[in-house]
Amino acid sequence: MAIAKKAVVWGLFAGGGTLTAFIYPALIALFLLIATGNVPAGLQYEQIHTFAASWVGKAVLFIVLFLSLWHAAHRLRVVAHDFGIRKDKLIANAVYLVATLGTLMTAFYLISIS
Amino acid sequence: MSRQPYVRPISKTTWYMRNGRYKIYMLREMTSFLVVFYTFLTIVALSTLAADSPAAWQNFISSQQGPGMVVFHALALLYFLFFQTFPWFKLAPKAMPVQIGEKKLPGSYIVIGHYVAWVFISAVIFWLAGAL
Amino acid sequence: MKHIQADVVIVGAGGAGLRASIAIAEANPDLEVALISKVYPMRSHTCAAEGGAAGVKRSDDSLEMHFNDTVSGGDWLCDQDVVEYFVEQAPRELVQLEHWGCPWSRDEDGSVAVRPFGGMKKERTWYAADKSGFHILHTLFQTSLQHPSIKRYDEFFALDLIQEDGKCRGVVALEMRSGRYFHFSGKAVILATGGAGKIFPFTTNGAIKTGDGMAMAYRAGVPLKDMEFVQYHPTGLPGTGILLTEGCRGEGGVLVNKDGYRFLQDYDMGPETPLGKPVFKSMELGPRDRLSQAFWHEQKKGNTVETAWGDCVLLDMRHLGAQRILERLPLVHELAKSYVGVDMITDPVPVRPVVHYMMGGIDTNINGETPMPGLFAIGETACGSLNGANRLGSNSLTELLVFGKRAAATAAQYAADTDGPANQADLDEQAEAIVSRIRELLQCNGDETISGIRREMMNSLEEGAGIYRDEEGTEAACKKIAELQVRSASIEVNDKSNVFNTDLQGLLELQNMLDVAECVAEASNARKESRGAHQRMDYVERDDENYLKHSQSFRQPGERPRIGWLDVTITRSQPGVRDYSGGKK
Amino acid sequence: MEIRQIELEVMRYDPEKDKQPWFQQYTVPCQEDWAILDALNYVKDNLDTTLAYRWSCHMMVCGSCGMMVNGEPSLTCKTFVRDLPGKVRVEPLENFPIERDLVVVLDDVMQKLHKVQPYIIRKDDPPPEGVEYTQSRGALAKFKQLTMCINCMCCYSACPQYGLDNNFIGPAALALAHRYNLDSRDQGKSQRLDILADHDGVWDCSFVGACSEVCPKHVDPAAAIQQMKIDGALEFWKQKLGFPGGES
Ligand SMILES: Cc1cc2nc3c(=O)[nH]c(=O)nc-3n(C[C@H](O)[C@H](O)[C@H](O)COP(=O)(O)OP(=O)(O)OC[C@H]3O[C@@H](n4cnc5c(N)ncnc54)[C@H](O)[C@@H]3O)c2cc1C
Ligand code: SF4
Ligand code: F3S
Ligand code: FES
Repeated sequence: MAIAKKAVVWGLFAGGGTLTAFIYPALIALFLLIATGNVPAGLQYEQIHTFAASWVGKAVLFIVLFLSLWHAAHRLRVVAHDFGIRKDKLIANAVYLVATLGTLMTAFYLISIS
Repeated sequence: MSRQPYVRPISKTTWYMRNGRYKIYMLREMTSFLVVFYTFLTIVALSTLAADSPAAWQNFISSQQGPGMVVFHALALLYFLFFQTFPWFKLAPKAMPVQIGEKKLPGSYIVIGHYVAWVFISAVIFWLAGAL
Repeated sequence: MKHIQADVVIVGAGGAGLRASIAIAEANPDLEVALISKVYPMRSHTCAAEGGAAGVKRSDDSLEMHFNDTVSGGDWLCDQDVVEYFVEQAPRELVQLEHWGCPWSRDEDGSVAVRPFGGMKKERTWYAADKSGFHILHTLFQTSLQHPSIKRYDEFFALDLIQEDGKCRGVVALEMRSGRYFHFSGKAVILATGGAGKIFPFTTNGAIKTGDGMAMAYRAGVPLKDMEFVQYHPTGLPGTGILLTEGCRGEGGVLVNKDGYRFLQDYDMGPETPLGKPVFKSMELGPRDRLSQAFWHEQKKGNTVETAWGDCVLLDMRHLGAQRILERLPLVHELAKSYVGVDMITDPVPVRPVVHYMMGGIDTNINGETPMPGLFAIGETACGSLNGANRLGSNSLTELLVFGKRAAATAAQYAADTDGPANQADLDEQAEAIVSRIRELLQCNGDETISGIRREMMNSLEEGAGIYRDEEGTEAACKKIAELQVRSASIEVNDKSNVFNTDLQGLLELQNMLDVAECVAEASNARKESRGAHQRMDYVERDDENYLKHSQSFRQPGERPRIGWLDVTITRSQPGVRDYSGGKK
Repeated sequence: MEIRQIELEVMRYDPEKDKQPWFQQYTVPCQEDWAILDALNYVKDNLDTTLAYRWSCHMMVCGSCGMMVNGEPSLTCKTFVRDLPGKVRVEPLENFPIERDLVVVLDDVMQKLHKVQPYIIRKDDPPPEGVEYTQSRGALAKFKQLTMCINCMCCYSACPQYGLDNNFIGPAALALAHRYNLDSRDQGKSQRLDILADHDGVWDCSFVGACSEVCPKHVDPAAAIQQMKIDGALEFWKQKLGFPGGES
């Protein structure tokens, strides 16, 4: 017997969970600010573009989005299971595919920002 | 054979209705929908930056405004705090206990440490975003 | 009936049975061991032992001292060759447990810690907080899992022994979950079924301690030895009888009466020792028999505290402080809080003596051999005469290990040297007869009840064979038990189910208890002296001339048992005075 | 002592008579300091000798008296009448097949306890006979809490993942494995992780946490399992990257 590959996705899940717990409240709060019409200065096009174009910015954004995607993907797989959907293989393929797509999109957009 | 063990049926789809503990757990797990939502929302925002178009960014920002969105984000924030952030902090010492010498560091210290870090990180994000 | 063939059949999977099974599996993995237990192994009552296990550890201690403490503690009724072997093997066995993973408490330097115990001259009790027996049992159980030659039969109730030409050949057992009967054939049978405290109304013993093994051996013609010696533990919680370990006193807890006076000094165990500084073998660290007897006198003098559960004295631990109590005695702290609502950190706990341990049991020698070839016995169910007239606290757990291993070796050798039965058909017939007896029980009707007869048995023993005894009382108890034996034939088993029939099990256990109770009462009646745990008000002195002997109770179907006497083996310690004044006298 | 009447609603099932379980009512005059187990014993001795249930020690240490009390997996010798309403429902532990009345079938969990190799595994020789290992108090404190498990199986009864899929090794057995993994005398961690971190092992736990909430001995199997997930993930990479499977 050997350690299942789940070890890998679980690692991403745990890392992503910690990250979202720390960061997503602030992220949601920013969207809330935007929704109220008080767009903060840092979220003006110039500033945010500069940030996303920097290597640090790219790295931060990539890690956050990547881990969050995989965190959510793994949890959704469990949620499906908990709701009684017992096609685990299919569900796993679906959620991880979406996470992969999201990851690729993130990478593609980040690379294109210059 | 006289034995005939009785297996109590358990519903694969509604088992979590049985007690409050399970319901809270399910609510916790479903925060993943929010994570998906906000992650992709952010990716959409990135796409406008990638397109190198201030107008597209502005469009995106405008599309996110309005009372409906305020209510939605406010509720999402509360839900997320109470079912993802706080539980995650609460459970953190279980996954990574800290032992110094003979004594386990009380879990509450680790939890408090998480809250402090969280406030700090949030402050940094707001500061970066120019909201502070 | 299902037939199971094994080389060695072990009945009982407590500390003793598990230790023996591992010993056999280690020595010879080709020998098939059938390990039968009426409960899952980790439910065995060894789990309840709190205080610890004795074995010489410190350099200021010696085998000689452990020997002397044990022999004088046992009021010279110990077989001294047995004690010699025991003290010598004890440390090795305790280290063996350590190698198997037992979470013994540790000293600063990382070596195993030892604590003082009643009747001991030095700290030599190895402990794992106050759950020593629990950890020993689980360590043994978990260790046993790696041996495929040990086949477990959990929740099988052993009924009776099978014999051929006076040799033990196996045992019949009932599978509780199915109601099926199993015939276990073995070249050697080891009984490790534990004690029989449940014959008394107020005991630290669990529900399973009904003396089944003793009764099985007794019915098969094997004598029970020294049955008059029943140990009362001085500190049981009133109501439930839950034990507060001797470790409480070892750590420095003191016993006071209703006036807050440390009454033990009035009973030859003084002078008073400073609070929180216990002195070996004096005051609270006197032996159990003396402490329990002191309670009895205090009660007679009206010095006890009245509680909702009857008369008590108080165990005061407050001066130990919260930290020490919570670190060393977490379980008893919780038990006292839950069951009598007292927090021992802030208040003294009401306690009273409670039946705890049977010094007597199936007659065995140093090898665990009974007089019946092929039948062995170990643990509390056996009487290998280590404990004499009064067991020293913490010697029993070690006894399970030392003699569990030794008896296993003897039994394995015996099994290897012995041929199969000459006449299998005859054995099968015996097995059928045992099963028919049980089937008949199920057909009985009458208006007696299990709980009714049990209550009468307990009360008559408490009255007639309690802490203090006299002729009148023991006679009455003997008669009462004989009467109950007869009346128990008209108990109706209401439950007719084959599946997990605890009603039937209750009746079988009651019958076993009656057999054991009979021996306790008769042997108490026969021993006309006072020694250790056996105190006669009509014969207050120890009488070495006539009674430096083991009693043996032989069953005589339909009659009262015959009591025989057996010499005590003395090697180097002649009977002397038991001095518990801490050497002050 | 005060006597309080309790309506005890007990699940009954006799496979030789009943198609499915049903409830029987008993009125039990309880003393104020009684545990539910005492009430059951009262029923057994005075009202109905056919009631089947397991118990032995009556001191929270043998682990045999686990049952559902008002829907919560509990040790009945540790659950006191004084803390309960006047009507108490007692059922056999959930997530296990019912053998008879309050007695459940434990074969599955017994096998699981076996499967996780709960004994000291050594690569090096142990110290010679009669010589103990040294183990600092700190090293003992690392796994001490995990040795407290009495195998009452309340945690299995509380764990929905075990209820939904019995292949999951489950809380107590995993906690037991972790106990040995953390023991400074043991060297079998990587060998054990091969079993524990395989399918049906730690990954099937979704950290519901109910196991720890009901555990009468505060073993906290949920924590042990999460720690093992971290160990498993590290071990996975260690093996993938070809580090020798040493001890950490
Ligand atoms: C509360 C308490 C505290 C104690 N503290 C200490 C202490 O600190 N130090 C110390 O040295 N000693 C202590 N003792 C004494 C010691 O624990 C016991 O004497 C010892 O554990 C007995 O072990 P055993 O293996 O002989 O029997 P048990 O552990 O009682 O095991 C008996 C086994 O036999 C089986 N069995 C019985 N009848 C049948 C049957 N009919 N069919 C099949 N199987 C059967 C049972 O299932 C069980 O597995 C204490 C005792 C008690 C009660
Ligand atoms: S972990 Fe707790 S609940 Fe589970 S079996 Fe052990 S003691 Fe019982
Ligand atoms: S309840 Fe079950 S899912 Fe995990 S945390 Fe406990 S084992
Ligand atoms: S009866 Fe032993 S734990 Fe409850």
